[in-house]
Amino acid sequence: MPADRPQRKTFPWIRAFIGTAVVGALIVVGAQIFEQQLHPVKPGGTPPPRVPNADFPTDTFDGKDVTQPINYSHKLHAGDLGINCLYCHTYARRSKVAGIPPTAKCMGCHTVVGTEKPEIQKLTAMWSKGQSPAWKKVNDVPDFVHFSHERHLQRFLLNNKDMNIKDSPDVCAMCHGDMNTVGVAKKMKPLTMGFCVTCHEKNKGPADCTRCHK
Amino acid sequence: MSKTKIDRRNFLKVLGLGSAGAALAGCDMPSYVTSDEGKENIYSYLAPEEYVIPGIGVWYASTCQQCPASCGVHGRVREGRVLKLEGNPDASVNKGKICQMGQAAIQGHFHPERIENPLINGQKATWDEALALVAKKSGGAAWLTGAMSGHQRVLIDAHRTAGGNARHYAVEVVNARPWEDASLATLGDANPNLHIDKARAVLAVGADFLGTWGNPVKSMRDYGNFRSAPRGVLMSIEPAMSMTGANSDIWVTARPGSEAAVLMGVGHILTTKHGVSVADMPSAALAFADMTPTKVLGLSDVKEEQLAKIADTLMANSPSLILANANHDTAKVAQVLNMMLGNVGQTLTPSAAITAEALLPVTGSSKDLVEFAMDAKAGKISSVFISGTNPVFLAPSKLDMAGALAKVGFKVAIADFHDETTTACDVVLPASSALEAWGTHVPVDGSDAGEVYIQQPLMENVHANTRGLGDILLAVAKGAGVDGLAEFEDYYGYLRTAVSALIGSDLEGDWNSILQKGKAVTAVNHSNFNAGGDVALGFSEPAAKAGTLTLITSARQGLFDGRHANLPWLQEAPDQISKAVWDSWAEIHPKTAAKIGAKDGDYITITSANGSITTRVFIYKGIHQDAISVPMGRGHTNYGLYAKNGVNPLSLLDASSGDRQTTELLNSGVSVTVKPTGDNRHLVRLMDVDSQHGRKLAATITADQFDRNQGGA
Amino acid sequence: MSGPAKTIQPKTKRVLGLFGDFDQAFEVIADIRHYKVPGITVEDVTLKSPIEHPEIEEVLGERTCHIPKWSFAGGAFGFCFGFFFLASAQANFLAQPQGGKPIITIPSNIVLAYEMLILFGVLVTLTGFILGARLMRKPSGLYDTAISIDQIGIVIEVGDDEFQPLKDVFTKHNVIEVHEEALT
Amino acid sequence: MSENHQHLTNEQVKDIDENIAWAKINNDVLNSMKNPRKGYWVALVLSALLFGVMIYAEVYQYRNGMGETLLNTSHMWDLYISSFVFWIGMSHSGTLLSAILHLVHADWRKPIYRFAEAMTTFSLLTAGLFPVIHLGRVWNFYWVMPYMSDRGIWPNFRSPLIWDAFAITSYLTSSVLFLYIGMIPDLAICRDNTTGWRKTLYTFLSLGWRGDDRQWRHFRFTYLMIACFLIPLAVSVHSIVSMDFAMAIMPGWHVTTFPPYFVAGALYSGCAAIITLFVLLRYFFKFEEYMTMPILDKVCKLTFVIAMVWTYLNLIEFSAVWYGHDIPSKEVLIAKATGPYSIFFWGMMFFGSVLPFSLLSKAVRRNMKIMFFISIFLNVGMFLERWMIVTPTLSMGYHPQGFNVMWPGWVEWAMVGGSFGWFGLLFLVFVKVFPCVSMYEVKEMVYHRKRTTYADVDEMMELHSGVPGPEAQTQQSGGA
Amino acid sequence: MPSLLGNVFKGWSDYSKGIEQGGNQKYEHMFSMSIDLDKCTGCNACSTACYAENNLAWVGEYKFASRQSMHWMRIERYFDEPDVGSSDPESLDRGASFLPMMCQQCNAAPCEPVCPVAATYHTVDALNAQVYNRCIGSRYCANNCPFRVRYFNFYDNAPTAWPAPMDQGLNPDLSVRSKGVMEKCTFCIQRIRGANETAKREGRELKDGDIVTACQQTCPTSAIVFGDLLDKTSEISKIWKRQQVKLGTYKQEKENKDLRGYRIFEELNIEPKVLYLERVREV
Repeated sequence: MPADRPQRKTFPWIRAFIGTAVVGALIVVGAQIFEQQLHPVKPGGTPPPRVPNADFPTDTFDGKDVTQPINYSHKLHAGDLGINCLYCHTYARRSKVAGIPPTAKCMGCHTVVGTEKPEIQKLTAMWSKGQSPAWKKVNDVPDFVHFSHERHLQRFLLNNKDMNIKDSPDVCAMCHGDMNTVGVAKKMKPLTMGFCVTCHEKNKGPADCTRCHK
Repeated sequence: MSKTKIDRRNFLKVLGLGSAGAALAGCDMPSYVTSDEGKENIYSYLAPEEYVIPGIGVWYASTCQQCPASCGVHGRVREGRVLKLEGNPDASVNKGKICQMGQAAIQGHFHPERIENPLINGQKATWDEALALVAKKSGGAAWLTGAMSGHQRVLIDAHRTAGGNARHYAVEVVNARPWEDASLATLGDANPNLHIDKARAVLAVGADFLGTWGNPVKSMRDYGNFRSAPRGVLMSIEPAMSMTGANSDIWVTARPGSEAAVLMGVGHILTTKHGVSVADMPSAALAFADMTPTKVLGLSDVKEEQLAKIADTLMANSPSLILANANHDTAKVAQVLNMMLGNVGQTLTPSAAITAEALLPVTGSSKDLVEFAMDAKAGKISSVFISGTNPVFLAPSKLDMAGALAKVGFKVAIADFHDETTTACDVVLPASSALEAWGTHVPVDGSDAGEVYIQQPLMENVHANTRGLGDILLAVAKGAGVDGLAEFEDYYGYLRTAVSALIGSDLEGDWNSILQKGKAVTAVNHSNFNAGGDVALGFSEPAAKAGTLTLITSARQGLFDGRHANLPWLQEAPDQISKAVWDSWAEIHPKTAAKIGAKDGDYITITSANGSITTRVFIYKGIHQDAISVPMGRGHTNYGLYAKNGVNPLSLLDASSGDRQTTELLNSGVSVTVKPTGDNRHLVRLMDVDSQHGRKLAATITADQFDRNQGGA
Repeated sequence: MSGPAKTIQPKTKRVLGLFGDFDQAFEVIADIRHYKVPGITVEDVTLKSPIEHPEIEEVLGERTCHIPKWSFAGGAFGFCFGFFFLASAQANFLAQPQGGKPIITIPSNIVLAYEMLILFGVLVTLTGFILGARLMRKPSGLYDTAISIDQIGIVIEVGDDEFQPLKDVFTKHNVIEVHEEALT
Repeated sequence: MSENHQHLTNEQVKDIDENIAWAKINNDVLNSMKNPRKGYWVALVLSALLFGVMIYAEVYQYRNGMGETLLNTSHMWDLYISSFVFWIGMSHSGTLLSAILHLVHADWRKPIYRFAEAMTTFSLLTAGLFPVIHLGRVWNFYWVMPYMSDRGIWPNFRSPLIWDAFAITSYLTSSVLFLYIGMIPDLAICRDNTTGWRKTLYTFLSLGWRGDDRQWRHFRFTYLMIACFLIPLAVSVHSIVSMDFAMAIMPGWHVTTFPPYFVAGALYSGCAAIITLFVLLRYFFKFEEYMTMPILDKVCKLTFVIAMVWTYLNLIEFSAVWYGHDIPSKEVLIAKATGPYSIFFWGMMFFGSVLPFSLLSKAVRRNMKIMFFISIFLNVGMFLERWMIVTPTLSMGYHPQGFNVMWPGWVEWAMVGGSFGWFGLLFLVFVKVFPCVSMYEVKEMVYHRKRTTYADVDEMMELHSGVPGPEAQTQQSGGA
Repeated sequence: MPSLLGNVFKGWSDYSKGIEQGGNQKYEHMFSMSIDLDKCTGCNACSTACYAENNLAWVGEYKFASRQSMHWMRIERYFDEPDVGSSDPESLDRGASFLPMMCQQCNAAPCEPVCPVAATYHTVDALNAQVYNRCIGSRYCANNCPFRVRYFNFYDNAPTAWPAPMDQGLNPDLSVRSKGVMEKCTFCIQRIRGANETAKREGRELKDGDIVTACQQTCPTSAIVFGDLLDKTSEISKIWKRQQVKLGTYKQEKENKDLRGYRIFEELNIEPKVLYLERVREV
């Protein structure tokens, strides 16, 4: 019988399905990459700071470099000089916002210290003109999230029996990463809802939407 | 003192504007869009005081300027912005409560249509130019203001005396003038101290004390106690339902202008049926005897049983209080009844004004408005300062206020918004809002608290180039060469010294506590009633005969006399009675509607001798058949984007007619003719139903099954 | 699918006979059933038909089909999975949005589990169908488009000397054409 | 549609001409996929245009906000949800015809069930649009899906809307599979008779079908099982849709008889839609010999029966409300009949309950043109029914402050119209690409009927064919 | 989420029971409000205060006409009184009845179970919370609300409602709602949270009077009382006790008939938490 009937050759099932699988995989991977673009979360990363009675996610985030009106270095002040976070960001323990230190506080030292540096002269010029530098927000949450620095400091630092006020860098590092290592401030933790929720879950934080979303 | 000033300035430095602005991004964006780094700016303080913490609101005391009552308020300040006003518990006038107009002050403060720069003939100018011009041309200027008190008034008087003592016209169309007049005539005290809370029964005759009469917040606070056990009974007699009427247990509608007759009818029944003696007031007794129920019926359509019911309630619940503002006659009858029923001394006590007369309030009247127009027409006024009032809008068209102003040589407006008047003025000086300015105010309540309320800025000027009223007055006064002011560089300095003089202290310790409380307490001199003696009661029959329509320009809390028409919050707050928003309407009785053939939402043209307005009808039973009521406040021609709708019933009024003694416009009926234009548009209201459809929503309990003394519990 | 050979003889070729009249085909099968062809039993017969008619399968005798088992398994799994998936989701929901109501709400979960039952039932049935019917594999080459029109085909694997008698049976019941292919 | 007057005698009695050659069946169906009548293309363009309008409306609404629909504080739902329910209802036709009639061995379904199932699938796809476009924040619609996120939040599984999501997903999947599996043998036929991309497509889809008895056997069981799954699913889907309302406390919605009422309504509108498409396809693809008068006749009778069921349930709903004497519900009922929406209410009653009586006349049942319009009116009635379920309740409710009358804005009407375009587009493309008459089953039908019409039934046949004899033919035509 | 099934079996007995059978959820507070209709003068102060406090957008005449307005606190006015009988057919012989209507924060709220994404739910303060950023705008909740007190952002109201510099007056303590989101009275949740934080800061329990809602604070006649029902000493719980109104029941048995307390639509068994005191009428 004629062996070359068209029906004899069969459809390449294997290839067809492998192809489909590959396309699907590509889509999934692409979505993942896109997601990464949106908020790159690297699990692991920096070693967790030493905060007793607390357990929190160690995800990190490599934020972009922001140019600030004054090239302020956290590494220098907090890291090398060892100034306590709460010395400048003193509002953090009393208000929902940590706040930028008032210019007067900067001038407290810089009327005498480092006056020759150009950045300091910039600051002094502004101070004498009575205007305050327009800092760029780095660590920000959406406007429908009402985060309170005060509550978190109380929980992890002030009411934490094993903690001393001078350990504040470790507590701040929970959400801001190790600021002692960076120069100009940089976003080092994802600060996404997943990040918050994981920590709230681990530390028995309030699980009530309206605590943060009002 | 200048030190405090610097600190305040620093404290008030506006910072972090981004935060509120960015809030507009709202929730529809995924978090990683709005929380992206480097998108928002954040400013730091320069050198804040230690109690200033971003993110935590601080409350500052000040004084509300939304209506002449001048309640004390607390303003919540955060990041240098005032966000919310609440009543000041230390202010004995309002004790921590304010009305919707006070709540809406914030919106006026942040309003996008504020005047930002001085204007000369409509052209932008600098302060120096403007003030120089004013100083040059405003010799012997008259003053046309709203109700005025405190040191602003002092400065104005100083300016007037310096320049030939021109007259100070104080214009308030919504006022208590008939009541004050009558009280002065009968009790010898223009502004007796009312104790609504102490009364067991209150009869209000055209005195809308829950709405706009006197200090509504004070009255409402007292009303709250009045209603709590033992519960008092509220009655009112009026042609069209007011807010007071809407809360009355017994509401009697009378033909416009016949309220005095009704009250006399009540007196008649009190004397005849209940045998209350009026021996010491023979002519009053005569008047009562003359006003028989049948006569009352003929005059006012009020039936005898209604009169009897009122009289019985007054007798049953003593002490009572009878308030009347319909017109002079009515108010007089009311006071006579108060004396007869022995309310004087119990619910009416002598007022106690502060000793510093110079600060006492100038209560406005519409009489001044009329007279200003007359004088201006007669060319008696060379130049005038206009502040806190809008004569062109308020004046009936017959007065031709625009024309009158044209006759005035030089006109200076001190205003924070453009309105019909500022456009007619040569120079406009931009005043900062009441929440940005210093000032002192003396409330118009007769209480013996002796309080002078401090108005202090709650934040830095929104528009840098505006100045507080006080500062402007000071500058003007200086320009006019008033002596003794040179030492003060600004009004704050003047005020501080003035207040220290007032309370006789150098203020070193007290000033902060004064600012905290928002008031300075000073000495008062107590007066006494010189009651007794005969009172002649007159009654002039209303011009409008039965069957003809009389226009009532009712005032409502909210837009008030029209000064708040540019505040969307108040435009959108439904009217208390008709629940209509954003537009004017005319209230008529169903029978009247049937007569003129109008149904809900029909446009009708209301025509008086002085012109005509066209608006939609709202048909309900809370109005007399011979009355048509158009609430005032809307119908601005030049008051910004939000005040375009509606009509202005004041324009129809007849300046010459009006109350016999006080010639007050507000309650003067003007007879009108009405006819539908034929077109109809649904009147925009909060709710189109007036009935509860049998649902138990606003449930009621009848007084007989209600335990009056337990307060229902 | 061809059953175990009843004879020792090795099967060498596969034969397809096409018939126009279905009754003829039935009779061929009937013959085979009555062992008219030595060494060939009805289990060896594969029928290729354009339509589904239960009658013929009766002739072919009982042949297995496990679809119902598949469906049952799928449905059962779907229900349990559905219920516990929802329950665990509710139990792990951070903000328990229940206002004093039970957190794991039986009635609603039953409704949803019911839907899952059907969904998984259908899906697993489909899988069972594809596997059981040996779809999506390399089929025997013996196929003719005529089968998809109106002819019925009988496929039988035969040994060398069974071929002729079978062909005779075919021709007796006037077969239209006969294809054959060698088994490799 | 006038060539159906050729051989009337045949058409009066026979669902199909048994002597038709099987090759002809193949050719007719395969040709239908190549060259339809002009009307087909007209319909296609029309649908495309309507769909375009829908796209425009959606973009407009997305830009300016939901307010453009003139919805308001009392009327939070309106035409969108009505159309959602309407389209879900449509989808029940396929299940009815293929699954239920399959189980009861009504073989006259065979020529027409294919497009009915296609209708099921595509009206589901259409219905699925509405819950999405009526969302205030469309871009977050996927939050109703129970997926695991690092935020630790889930949908609220107590919400009937979530039940909808589940039910519709499973219904869509199942009905697509049902449609597909039933099509496999036909796809094999197409595979054998086409070339080019079509061949590739059909080869892929027919999964290597060879018509072995093993394949047929498994096929039969699979088809049966899925049919069994599908019937309860269809019922559950529409009762869940009805729970969107019945679970609410609003007067006029909180009605216990809603689930059966909705299901009946669904079958009703489904049947009506089948008639419409029956007429259209018969015309487009010259299917006069397969979609015959007697079959239409049977469908019409079926429609009439269901219409009566629906009417009955409608009436008991009214009486339940009336004698239940819950004042707000009663007010809503009265408002329906007398209020601003009364004209639509009575329109629904007429089209839904009165018009079906015309189906009692044989002349009407067998007149294509008339049936076409009647079926459309029946569906108008059913659309009004859904609208009258949603809107009057919202215009009354409990709280007098919320009483108001609201008329949909152009956006909503555009969306509703556009949904028909979207449905038409999908359906017409489908019938062009896939055989919309089941060839192999028509063959079975012919095969069995032929045997029964012959006198000499051999014992094998007597043993195995469950098909009734010739004289049973005529009374069998009541639908199984 | 770790331990998916673990929680189910661990907490099954809790999770499958409601609060009335000692189920999972324990209330920390139960905030409630009472409004004395005999004191309410319908002056709108509360309504405007709510606009100022809660960033409510005003919508203008056109949108108001199509009933798309945003007043969380609305004052309704009725002229008929079923309980007292109709007034004089010719003209009214008594005033109107005013009814402040806001979200009643029902304990068995019909809006909660129907939200597909759990954007509205019951907090541990027994508040009927609305999470704006979770809401997808299916509007089912509003359909199911017998009080019609849920308001939907049909448009992006912010730009028209707060033209610069009006946006400087926005309250930063709560979000500005954007297009497509449902919103409603929250009992001033930002004030509640604020008071909570102050109490924590001072290391004490929340006490009666710490929390004052905007409407209560401004109400000139003090008709509104707000507080925590679980705190037996609070004024609000005294009022509920005095009025002999029980929260969980839909049929109140009272001894003396002069008690004025009632809840609107309590017969629907939705447990509203706003207690109204009847208006008194002299007849």
